[in-house]
Amino acid sequence: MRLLGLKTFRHGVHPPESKDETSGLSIRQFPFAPLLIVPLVQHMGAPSIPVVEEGQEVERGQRIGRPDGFMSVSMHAPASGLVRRVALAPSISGRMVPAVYLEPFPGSTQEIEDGTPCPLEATKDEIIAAIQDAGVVGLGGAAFPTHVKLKIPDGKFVDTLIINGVECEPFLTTDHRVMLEESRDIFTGIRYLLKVTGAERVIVAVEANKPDAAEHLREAFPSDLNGSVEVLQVKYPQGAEKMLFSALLGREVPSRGLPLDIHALCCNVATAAQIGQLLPRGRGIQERVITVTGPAVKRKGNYRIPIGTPLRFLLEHVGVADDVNRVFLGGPMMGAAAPSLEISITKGTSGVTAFTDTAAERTHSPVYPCIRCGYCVDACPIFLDPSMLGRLAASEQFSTMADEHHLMDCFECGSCSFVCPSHIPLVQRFRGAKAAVRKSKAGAA
Amino acid sequence: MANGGKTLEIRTSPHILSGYSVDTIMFNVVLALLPVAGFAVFAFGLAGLLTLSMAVASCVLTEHLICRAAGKPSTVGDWSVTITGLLYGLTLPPSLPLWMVAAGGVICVALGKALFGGLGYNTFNPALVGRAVLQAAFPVAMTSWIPGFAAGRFSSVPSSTLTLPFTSPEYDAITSATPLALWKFGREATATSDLAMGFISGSAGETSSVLILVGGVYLIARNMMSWRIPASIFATVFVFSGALHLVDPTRYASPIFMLFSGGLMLGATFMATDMVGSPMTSRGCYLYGALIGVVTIVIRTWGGLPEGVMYAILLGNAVTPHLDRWTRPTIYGAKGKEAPT
Amino acid sequence: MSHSELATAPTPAPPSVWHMYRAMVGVGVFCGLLIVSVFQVTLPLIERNKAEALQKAIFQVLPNASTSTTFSFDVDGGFKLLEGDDVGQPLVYAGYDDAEQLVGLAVEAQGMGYQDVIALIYGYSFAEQAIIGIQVLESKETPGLGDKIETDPDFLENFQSLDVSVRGDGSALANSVVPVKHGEKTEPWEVDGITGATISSVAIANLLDRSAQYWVPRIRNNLRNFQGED
Amino acid sequence: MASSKSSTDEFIKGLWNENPVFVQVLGMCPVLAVSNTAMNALAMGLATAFVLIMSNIVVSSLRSFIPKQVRIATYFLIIATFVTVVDYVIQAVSLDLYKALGAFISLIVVNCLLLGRAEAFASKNTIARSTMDGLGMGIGFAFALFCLGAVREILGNGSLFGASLFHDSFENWVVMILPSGGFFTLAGWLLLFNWLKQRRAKREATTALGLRKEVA
Amino acid sequence: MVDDSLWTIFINASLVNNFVLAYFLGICPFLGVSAKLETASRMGGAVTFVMLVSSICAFGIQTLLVAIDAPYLKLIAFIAVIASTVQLVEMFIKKVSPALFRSLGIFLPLITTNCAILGLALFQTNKGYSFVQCIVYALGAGAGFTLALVLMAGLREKLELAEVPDVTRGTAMALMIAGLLSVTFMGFGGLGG
Repeated sequence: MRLLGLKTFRHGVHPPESKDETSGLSIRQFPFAPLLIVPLVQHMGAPSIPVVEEGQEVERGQRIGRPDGFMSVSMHAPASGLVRRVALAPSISGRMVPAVYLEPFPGSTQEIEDGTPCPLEATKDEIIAAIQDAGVVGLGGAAFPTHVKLKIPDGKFVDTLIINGVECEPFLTTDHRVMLEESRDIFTGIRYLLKVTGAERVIVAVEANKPDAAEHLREAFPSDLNGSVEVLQVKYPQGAEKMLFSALLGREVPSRGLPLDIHALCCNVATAAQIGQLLPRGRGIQERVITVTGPAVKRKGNYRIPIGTPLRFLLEHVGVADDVNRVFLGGPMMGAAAPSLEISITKGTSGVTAFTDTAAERTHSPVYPCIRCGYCVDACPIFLDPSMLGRLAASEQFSTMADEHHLMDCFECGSCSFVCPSHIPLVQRFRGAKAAVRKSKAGAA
Repeated sequence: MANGGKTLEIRTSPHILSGYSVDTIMFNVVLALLPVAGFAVFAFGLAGLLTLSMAVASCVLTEHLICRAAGKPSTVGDWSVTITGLLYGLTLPPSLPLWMVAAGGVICVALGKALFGGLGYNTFNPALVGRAVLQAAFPVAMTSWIPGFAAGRFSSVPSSTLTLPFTSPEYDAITSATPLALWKFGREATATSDLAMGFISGSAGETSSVLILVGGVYLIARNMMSWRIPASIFATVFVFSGALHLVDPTRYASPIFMLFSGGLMLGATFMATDMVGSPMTSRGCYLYGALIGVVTIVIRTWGGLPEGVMYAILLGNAVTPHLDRWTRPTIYGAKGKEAPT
Repeated sequence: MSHSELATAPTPAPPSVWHMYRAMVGVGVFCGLLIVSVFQVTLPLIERNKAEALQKAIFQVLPNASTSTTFSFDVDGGFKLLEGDDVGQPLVYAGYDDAEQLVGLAVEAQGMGYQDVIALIYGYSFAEQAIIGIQVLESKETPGLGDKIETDPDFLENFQSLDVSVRGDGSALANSVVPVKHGEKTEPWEVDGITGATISSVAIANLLDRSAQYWVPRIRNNLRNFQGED
Repeated sequence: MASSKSSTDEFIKGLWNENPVFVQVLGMCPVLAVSNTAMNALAMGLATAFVLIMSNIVVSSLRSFIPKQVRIATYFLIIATFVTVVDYVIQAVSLDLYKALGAFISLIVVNCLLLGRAEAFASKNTIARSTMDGLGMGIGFAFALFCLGAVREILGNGSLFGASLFHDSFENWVVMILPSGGFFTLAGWLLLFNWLKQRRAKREATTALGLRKEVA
Repeated sequence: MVDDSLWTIFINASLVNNFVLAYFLGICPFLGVSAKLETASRMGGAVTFVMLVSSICAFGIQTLLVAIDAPYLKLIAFIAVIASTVQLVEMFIKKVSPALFRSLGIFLPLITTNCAILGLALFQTNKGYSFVQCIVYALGAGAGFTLALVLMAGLREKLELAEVPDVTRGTAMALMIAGLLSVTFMGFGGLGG
């Protein structure tokens, strides 16, 4: 769909972008924390099985966890050091998860040893295995194991590969910087992805608020690759996979279906960069680029941060305001609030945003009854009726929500809550309702 | 650590808000209505001022007292009841006895709003509920109009205004007919410039179309009002009455006259757009506006009453749940084939 | 069926057809007798009430009349004295004064008002060639507004002498009865409306016009029907 | 089956606790349609009460005579008969009243209250009890109608039973005698009843709580 | 002598003098079956259908009663005919369309005690309508009944999710909505005049 010259999807919202403060800052290396806590669940799927023991010394890049089945990936040591413990650690979800407590050796180098490379000439299955072994997951935030997505079942095919450099989430500039600084890796990654998926062409999607990135990628676009860089209108949630498909291809993923059903595949630009970086060198993910920002952060910036860095160390290092009271992993629209500062950075963390009390609008806004203004209806990119869903949720009619109002199609982008003038915590209600529906379904099955 | 012993707040995303709030929206509607109210006072003098003040005061007080009686915090602060009061006052004949104004104000808020659960659940526009009940209760008083811009309007009030509670008003000999009544019962058309500028008799707030439009444009520009509803009403009224006018200009008034006379401007701009009672989908808004436009013209042309905007909007309110249901958009991905689950 | 039976027989046998017939016919006979006897007793009373009400209305609209006679109208045969139940024929009522002279005719008319049908009876005076009185028989007009057609003295004054003279050739009214705005009545065939109850007053004028257009020429052309027989 | 109840109880229940209008919300058509004046309301109420009592008596006296299969038909027949009787009697007594009540006298036939009492009570109880039940329900119905009619007439016409209550300058609330006024008035009475009921329930709850506390 | 045009009759029966909102006929189903839109619209359909059939029957009966000069049997005859019409319609639908029967079935017995049906028969007789006028009158009344019921159901479904005060919940609120709808329908006054 095209509006005012630039492609986009229908509905959506325009939150303040707040990206200017970090978009110009180059990626900087982040120091090691005195203790790194590497959770063995950083992805969707089964936890990795630890292959190290307490007291064992590990090399930076060494595998410390192996995948438990296909729906799982490897973990690698982010630093050379001593395994203090293999025990439970707090996670963003509030639950305790198994983790490896790693104490880096003082002066541990940030240089990385190469492993066995996986060349572009390898077979599809070899590349997929290499991606799983490198521990690659979707770095956009969902942390879905990438190799699972790339395993195309018999009878299905992909004609278009979309590389998602939209980064519509306010405050975050991770992908922006990656596109500017790691374009070579991105295109290498794309070659691997094209090979594995068999797609005919690739589209790199960039939002119009990053003209420098789009320009840079266009210039760097290898002439032998069939594809293009598309600039999209600035609108949230343009970066959601489904929105990209409808904006770029005019195709809609069937309700509760997969992108494969419309012969498309979407991969985050940072994920592509990681694949391009790691596979030729036979390495695993040990660190990632994260935007540390928000009104409460003193030294905002884009940092390459070792996986497992505790949030407390990270914030102390960049400095935060005294009255900070909310920290999210991710951006303010879809990011999850950190339950404590003891949790650590994982592969799925694209940003850390800290707010002070005064900037925290929602804390002080009174909740009014729904006045049926319809803002949410005009915002929902899935064309749901959040107002109705919200009222149904308030009276706990969860099955009606799921059966008649497509509750399960909501992907919690937060657009409805953002625009709601009554400040009704719609997304929160939908999450609760979804959990209740899943529970009752599980109970019934 | 920098944040000391402070605990982190855990709330679910999104963590930022658009900055729109019910009370800011409502307050802006009040702002947009102020010029209209000001003109009403200018045109009808003391009578207009007293009518509007009494309307607002009775509505606000009723809401406050009902909240108190129900043991809840007063909801007067969200400004919505002020809008109700202002709109209600603007729809009244400026010479209406003040006791009737007050009684209607109580009906607006009690019957139109509080008994259904208050803000957000008032299916019918409360201001129009009050006015419709008053119209049914006191048909004579509700159709007795005084001309605007009368000499001495700032120093005296019509004899009817200060009628003792529960007694019948006495009218001076100065009552005059509205442009719609003049047309309906005498086929006399009023000059368009008089209509647009408000040099006519009628309800307090229906006299100045220009100021009403200014208020509407302000709200639309701030995205606090659906432009689709008034646009659809105006378009429907224009096309429908225009077609009739082409058929027989002596029987059917011109579309311009239809647009600018009576309560159409005020109703279409400020009452039909009341968020609670209007559809939420865009297609629903178009249909809702078309329905209001058609019903208005039908009542004005063939019905017994000279004006039908109020009834048309109330009917629109009643149909809204169905419009919302029928125009519910197809969700993303429902068009494609259903994937195996 | 009593409870003891229910208790002893959990599945009671269905009653015989005879029982059902007996019950239906028995109740039917009882009801029939009751209705017919009540009908017989009340019928004369009801007839008398109706006749009185009609009489009252006729004398109301024909103030000088002291007796009245009912005529039925047949398109071919003109007006005839009503004999028995002449069902289906429209009726008019002739009023006579003490000297048994014809004063005028009372005619029933109806038309759509604001809410529902308005039915009325009006008196037509031969001498004045005018409607000299109306009486609303049935109306659901808005109380306090539309029902002024029954109470408003200014409005009722219209019908003390409303011109319905016929054209020279006797085919139609010379002037249609037309409603005008309150205070603008200039001609005797105009009806001065009620402010605020325009619909209802216009409805009265229109229904009178329609009825008079039909009846007055016919009455005048058959004048002898009413005079000849008495 | 209310075997432990006395006939007086049968009479009382219809007046208040099981009032057909305010509590059971039965027979709404006449309640709303002809309650625009107290006189009409009372006349309608009494007419309905009469039919109810008579049909209750007849139904209960014939209860062993009527087979189950044809009972509804016979009830309708009996009720329709008495309604016809009432219809003619009212016509004979006052034509004006008859006009005011209009077709609603005939519509007593389909008042759910009548068939309901015949089916639920008269067909299972003695003549004496059924009479008392009919009396109670009938008078309760008439009382409720009167409550509505009185409010509507006083506000809508400034009078009660046609007698002017206020000074001439009283402004009538015309809406009250219009159809919508009927809905609003009945809604108002129901609100009052709900409120009384809830207040009593709350008070009983607090008393019970208090007692429990004392015991504890 | 009734010369009302068919259009007038239709508008009158459906909007101006809506059976439910102006004549209070069929209030029981109006309050009873208006909680859900689906049942409301089905009920409306069923009532319209029965109205049409019984209107035709009532017209026949009236002609017959006039012929045999037995006006006192009017009421009994009407109610008997309506009750048996409903039974016949029920049997007929059951045989012809089981699907329709499943959706209308439970409402049909209720219709017998729906005063709107008897009211229609009585009114059309009082007004002395011709056969065609009766049919239009029945269709108008049915359309008006359905319209009122459907509007009511929509509003009640919407208010189902509202935080309605306890005192208002239930019949009182339904009556208030009905009153407001009735006020709204007053706007149609004079149409079709």
